[in-house]
Amino acid sequence: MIELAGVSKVFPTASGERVLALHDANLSVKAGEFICVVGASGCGKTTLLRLIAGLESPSTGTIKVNNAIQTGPSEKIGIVFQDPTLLPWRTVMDNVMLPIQVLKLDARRFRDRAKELLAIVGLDGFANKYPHELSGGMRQRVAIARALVHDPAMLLMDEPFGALDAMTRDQLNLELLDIWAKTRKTVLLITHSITESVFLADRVVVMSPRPGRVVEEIAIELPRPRTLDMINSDAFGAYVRHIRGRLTNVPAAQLQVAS
Amino acid sequence: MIELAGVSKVFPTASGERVLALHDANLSVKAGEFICVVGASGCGKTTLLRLIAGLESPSTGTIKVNNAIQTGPSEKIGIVFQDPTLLPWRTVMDNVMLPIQVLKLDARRFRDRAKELLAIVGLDGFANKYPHELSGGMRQRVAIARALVHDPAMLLMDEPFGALDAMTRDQLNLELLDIWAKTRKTVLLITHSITESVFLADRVVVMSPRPGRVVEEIAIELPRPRTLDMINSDAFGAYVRHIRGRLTNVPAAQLQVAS
Amino acid sequence: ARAEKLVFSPTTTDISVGHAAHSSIPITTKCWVNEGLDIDVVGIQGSTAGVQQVSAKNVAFTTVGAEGVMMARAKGARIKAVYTYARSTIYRAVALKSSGITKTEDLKGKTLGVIAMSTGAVPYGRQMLKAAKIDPDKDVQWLPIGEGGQAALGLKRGDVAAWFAWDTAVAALKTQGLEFVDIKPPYHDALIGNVVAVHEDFLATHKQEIPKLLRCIAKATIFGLTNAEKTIKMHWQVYPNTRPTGDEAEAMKKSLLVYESRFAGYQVPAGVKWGENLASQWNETAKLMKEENLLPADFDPSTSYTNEFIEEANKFDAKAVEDEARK
Amino acid sequence: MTVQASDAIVAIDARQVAARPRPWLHWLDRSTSVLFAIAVLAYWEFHVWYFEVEALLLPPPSKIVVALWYGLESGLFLKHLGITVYRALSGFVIATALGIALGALISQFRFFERTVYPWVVALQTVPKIAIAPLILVWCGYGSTSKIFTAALVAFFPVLVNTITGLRSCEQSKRDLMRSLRAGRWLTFRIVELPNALPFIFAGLNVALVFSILGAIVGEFVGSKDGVGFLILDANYQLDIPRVFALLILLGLYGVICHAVLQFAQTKLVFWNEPAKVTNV
Amino acid sequence: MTVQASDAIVAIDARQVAARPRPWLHWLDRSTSVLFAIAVLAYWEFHVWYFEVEALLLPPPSKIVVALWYGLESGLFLKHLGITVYRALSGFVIATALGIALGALISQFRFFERTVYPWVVALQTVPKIAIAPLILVWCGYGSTSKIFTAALVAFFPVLVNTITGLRSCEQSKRDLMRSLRAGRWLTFRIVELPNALPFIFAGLNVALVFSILGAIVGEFVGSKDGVGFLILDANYQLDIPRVFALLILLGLYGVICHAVLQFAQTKLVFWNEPAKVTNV
Ligand SMILES: Nc1ncnc2c1ncn2[C@@H]1O[C@H](COP(=O)(O)OP(=O)(O)OP(=O)(O)O)[C@@H](O)[C@H]1O
Ligand SMILES: Nc1ncnc2c1ncn2[C@@H]1O[C@H](COP(=O)(O)OP(=O)(O)OP(=O)(O)O)[C@@H](O)[C@H]1O
Ligand SMILES: [Mg+2]
Ligand SMILES: [Mg+2]
Repeated sequence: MIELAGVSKVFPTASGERVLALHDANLSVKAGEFICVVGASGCGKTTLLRLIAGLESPSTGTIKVNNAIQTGPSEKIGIVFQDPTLLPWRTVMDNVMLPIQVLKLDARRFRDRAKELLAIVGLDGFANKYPHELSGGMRQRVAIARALVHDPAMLLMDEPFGALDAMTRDQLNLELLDIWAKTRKTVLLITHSITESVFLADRVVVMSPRPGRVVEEIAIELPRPRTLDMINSDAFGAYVRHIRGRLTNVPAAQLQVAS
Repeated sequence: MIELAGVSKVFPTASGERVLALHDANLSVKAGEFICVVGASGCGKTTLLRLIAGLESPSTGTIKVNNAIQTGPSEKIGIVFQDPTLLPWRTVMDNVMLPIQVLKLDARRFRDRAKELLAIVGLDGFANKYPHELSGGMRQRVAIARALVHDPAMLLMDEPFGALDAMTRDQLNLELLDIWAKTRKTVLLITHSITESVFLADRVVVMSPRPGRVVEEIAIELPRPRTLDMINSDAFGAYVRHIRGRLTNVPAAQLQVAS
Repeated sequence: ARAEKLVFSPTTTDISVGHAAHSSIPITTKCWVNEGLDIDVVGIQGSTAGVQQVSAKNVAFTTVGAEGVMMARAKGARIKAVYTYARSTIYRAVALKSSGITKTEDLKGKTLGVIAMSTGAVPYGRQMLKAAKIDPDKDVQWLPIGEGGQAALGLKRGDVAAWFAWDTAVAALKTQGLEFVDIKPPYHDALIGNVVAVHEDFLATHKQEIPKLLRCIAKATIFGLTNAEKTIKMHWQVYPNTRPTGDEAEAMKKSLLVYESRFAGYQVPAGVKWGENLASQWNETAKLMKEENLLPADFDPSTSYTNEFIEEANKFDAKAVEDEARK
Repeated sequence: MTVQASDAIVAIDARQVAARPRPWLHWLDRSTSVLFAIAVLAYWEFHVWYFEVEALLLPPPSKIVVALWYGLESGLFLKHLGITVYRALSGFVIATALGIALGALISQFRFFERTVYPWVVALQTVPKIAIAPLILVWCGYGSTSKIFTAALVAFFPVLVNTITGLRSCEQSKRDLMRSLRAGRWLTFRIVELPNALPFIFAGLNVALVFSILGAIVGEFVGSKDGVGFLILDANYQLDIPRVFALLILLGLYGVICHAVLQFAQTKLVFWNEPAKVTNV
Repeated sequence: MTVQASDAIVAIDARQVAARPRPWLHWLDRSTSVLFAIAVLAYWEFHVWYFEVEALLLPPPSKIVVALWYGLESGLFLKHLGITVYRALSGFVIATALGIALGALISQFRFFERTVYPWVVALQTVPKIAIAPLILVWCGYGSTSKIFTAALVAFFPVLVNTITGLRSCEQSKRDLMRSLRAGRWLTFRIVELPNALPFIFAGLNVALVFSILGAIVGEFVGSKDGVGFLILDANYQLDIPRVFALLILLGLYGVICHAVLQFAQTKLVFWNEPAKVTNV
């Protein structure tokens, strides 16, 4: 489904230096797989996601999606950006319906789905509110509903639950797993919570700090469907400790710049 | 230091309803205390913080800061907003130096302090970068450095570590406790991580979902200085479980609107 | 002591050869300088602006139509004419030769062009029609078509049958090869033309300077009337932009048309002094204005002008000027 | 939406809470503009009287009011004002449509930016009065030529603001649309245009005022009706109070238009949260 | 900043990576505007020749070029253009300073919004040509009156855009300043003004073009030099090719000014990330 081979990304900056955000990333994701990406802040996770989404082009290396070289975004991908990126002049409902409108799908049919999704993310009463009338976490949940509404085959999520409280987060984790189990989407989810990554993923991708590299891929062989009490199991704890170890062991290199 | 008595906050919305974001909140914070606030997404935490900061005025009730009725913001308060709110036309350093400039403090002296703070939040190489050249978590860290630079007596932080990975987060938790121990600031910190709240706070304030109310205040009587391995202690676990219980027990009421 | 700087404003921004007598000639012959005057010639768009400038005392002298002076006085402006330099009205009615129109009567039922509805050409035209028993409100249509190229086109395309304008504007079209017939009312020559006007306060305080300025205009008029080509070349020198494009002969031919359109009206009839204000002309013009409701019925035209400087202004040797011009 | 508030909560009325403490102060604030206008006019009258300014240059307000009254009473002013307003507003509407459309093309297609934009800028630098006679020849002597001039003058502010506004769209919003493979047109309609609205409104504000100038310039060049004609005519007759009366009428029209547009803006660009007035 | 990149990393050059694949296409793109201009002029020439358009109405480019050449060669055009440009730019600078200053006052103080703003709008609706004689009376017949007219015309777009821009500042940025008890002036300087820059630049773009119009209107009313004077003069002599030559000169000036301003904008408003051009 997704194939990254030797992908690097260099950003020019205003001060003239070039920042190497991603260095020689290799990754291969099978269709229907649930991948979580963890790594230090600023290590290039968002960059990786944007490259896969086709929103950024790699400086070197190749990205293949569905066995074809990635040349640009695809409407088959649903993205949750790190920022909610809602349109302030649209109500919550209209924001969620945006993909339906853009993809020219049947608005009436999908409106019910949008309502359902809003209910799932706990915003049933808020369909007619405007983004500036919502709290930070509520905005993020609108963005999640929007990414799901057109039922894309692939989901790219950049810290989708970052602004949510533990309870809501657990609940949405379960909902996401539920949706995934039913529709077998390919999911790539960036998270800062190691627990979350183990709980959700088939495979956790650990990235090193700058310049971002994939340092390890850990297959999580916990049974499915996953339940919240698995978190207290020994196997779970072992995964978490392993990943935490991988993350802390990597020496936090200085910023890599190519002058 | 901070005294809230019967504070409510009603927001008008575009659809004509009025949303009750905070209902009859009572809270009293002593000088030098470290308070953490937890609660479901959208329960009114940000509203509470903005009321205390003097950025919003209560619909009913009174707020006293330093024994005087709160009438507006004070420069003695450092705020980390839920959004980083950086000025895009300023470099990281100039963003951090903003309070110094506004408060007309000695720029030369504080520049060193700003550098130190940037080092603490792990951004030493980034002083001359612009916000759009940073990752989400990096931006949030700039905002933290900015809130600390003028050494305010009180800190109000709205999910300051929400966009950070577990490692960076742990490290910054320790740094914050260190600063707090040295300067004895009054701190009110909103977080979604129950663990974090127990780890940091003297007292954890638990809020109910809409309309937001303070349902319980839990004094955390763990010894100081706190260390990361305390997290695995039984006492710590008990606090976490207790708070989690309080959060899940509160029935998630429907949105409260006063038509 | 250096002479006071005095501004002389013709009320047009286009100081053509037609205006040479109060611009390029006295400048080139150094007449004003020799008289001890420091004169700055600045064109101003429109007679109203000219009158306003004189009222504000920014401008010492302005050249306006006599009717402008009278209307200004009727509105309380303290402005007086001191010298009539264009002996008869500058307004003209013309039709294309090809149109077959020759007299006022032919205009009945036609669409008539004017430069703008708010010009002296309109009352001139309305009176002319009335004199020929044509109702200017019912029997004809008025159409403001401006001047220059658009007027030429309006005439050529037949949008308008005739055009009511002023002399230099008509001349400008003649330079483009349009051939006109003039349609004149019988009283055309009885109407006064353009005058030099000053503020009453200025009149009182500059009794020395005014005749000196006027004398130079009188001398320059003789100069111009005597030698057209020399005048035109002098004017090109001072105002190079007024030289028409084309070779020397062609440019001269075009400039001559403009020259003649004005200078023809500068010649004084026998027995009349240079610049002398004639009561008959002022009265005739005032009558026309009153009939068009542009002046109150009780307006006394004789307050609008003074001949007190004419004697002084005519104290020069006309022969010597003619000789200089012929050199 | 379900309303499940307890009685206690319903009792909290945001409007009551935000009650104004001193109503007379509020009233004073509202009437500032009127009081200020009166003060300006009073000084004007005094100035003219005290410094004996010629009525030909600057008539006193009292005389202007008289002229205004006569003009209005006879119906002459309103008739001609109607004509001019019709021309100006027609020009404004055309300018708005054209400005937004061309602004969209220029901001979307490099080709238009390279080819059409320089010509538009050059055309704008050409003084309208200089080409007004040509416009007269092309569009005839009727209202069309005046509408054309009005549109020509009003067009540029709309265009420039539209282009700047469309370009000022944040990359994140564009990325959102790109991620859905939204075409140029959808991106424009759904994201860029609403995003540009504050800019466009600034342009419209300028355009609305300039459209009246354009119409009047057109009327100055060749017209027998409209406020421009009346001004020229009064000016020719040296009836300066009347000229000022007409100018004041135009000014009033401008202020009213401006107010209407401001109102429309607050309704349409509602999400651009207004600055909370703190301690004025 | 510490550079610790490995050799392999240094070798990655973003510029190399983003190499243009077909340089001739790039060249073609750059020269589009020139090619288009040539096409327009060619058609113009053909049109005039084919439809036998009166030279009075629309002279062919060939004749205009000849007129332009004569005017430039004699030095006449450049001398007068210099005068007009001086007036226009002076007016533009004054308009910019005044527009931003007054815009700041109006957006900051309710008092100014209530009192001064309506008068400004009303004043703008007044046709400049109608009050040009008055300006002449106040400012004299020298350059001052032309600079004044230029400033008057250019001022309004700057003002409106400044006000809109200052008001469009996000509440979150204002809150940041409020939380530091920053005074009005600091908030203005540190947050609102930079935030308003894209708007102000749009206003400046319009103002720059309109300042030249203002200067020319001033010159039309009373002047003995400047391009406005030359245009009137050529017009009077029915030397229409020369009129067009002068108009083209003005257009060129406008395009150059515009380009300079655009360049300044990209340098100053660097954080307004430009739209990534995808598939043009
Ligand atoms: N547009 C850009 N210009 C310059 N540098 C950039 C740009 N975008 C990202 N970077 C740099 O690339 C690196 C990786 O950024 P990225 O956003 O991918 O990090 P991240 O892993 O998503 O971090 P976080 O968890 O904090 O969101 C950072 O050092 C950042 O400074
Ligand atoms: N400006 C506003 N207008 C209308 N409603 C608002 C406004 N601000 C907040 N609210 C409402 O008030 C409630 C509380 O919002 P608040 O931002 O305080 O929540 P929060 O606890 O900070 O949530 P989160 O954890 O998601 O940030 C929400 O229901 C929100 O919809
Ligand atoms: Mg990121
Ligand atoms: Mg919040």
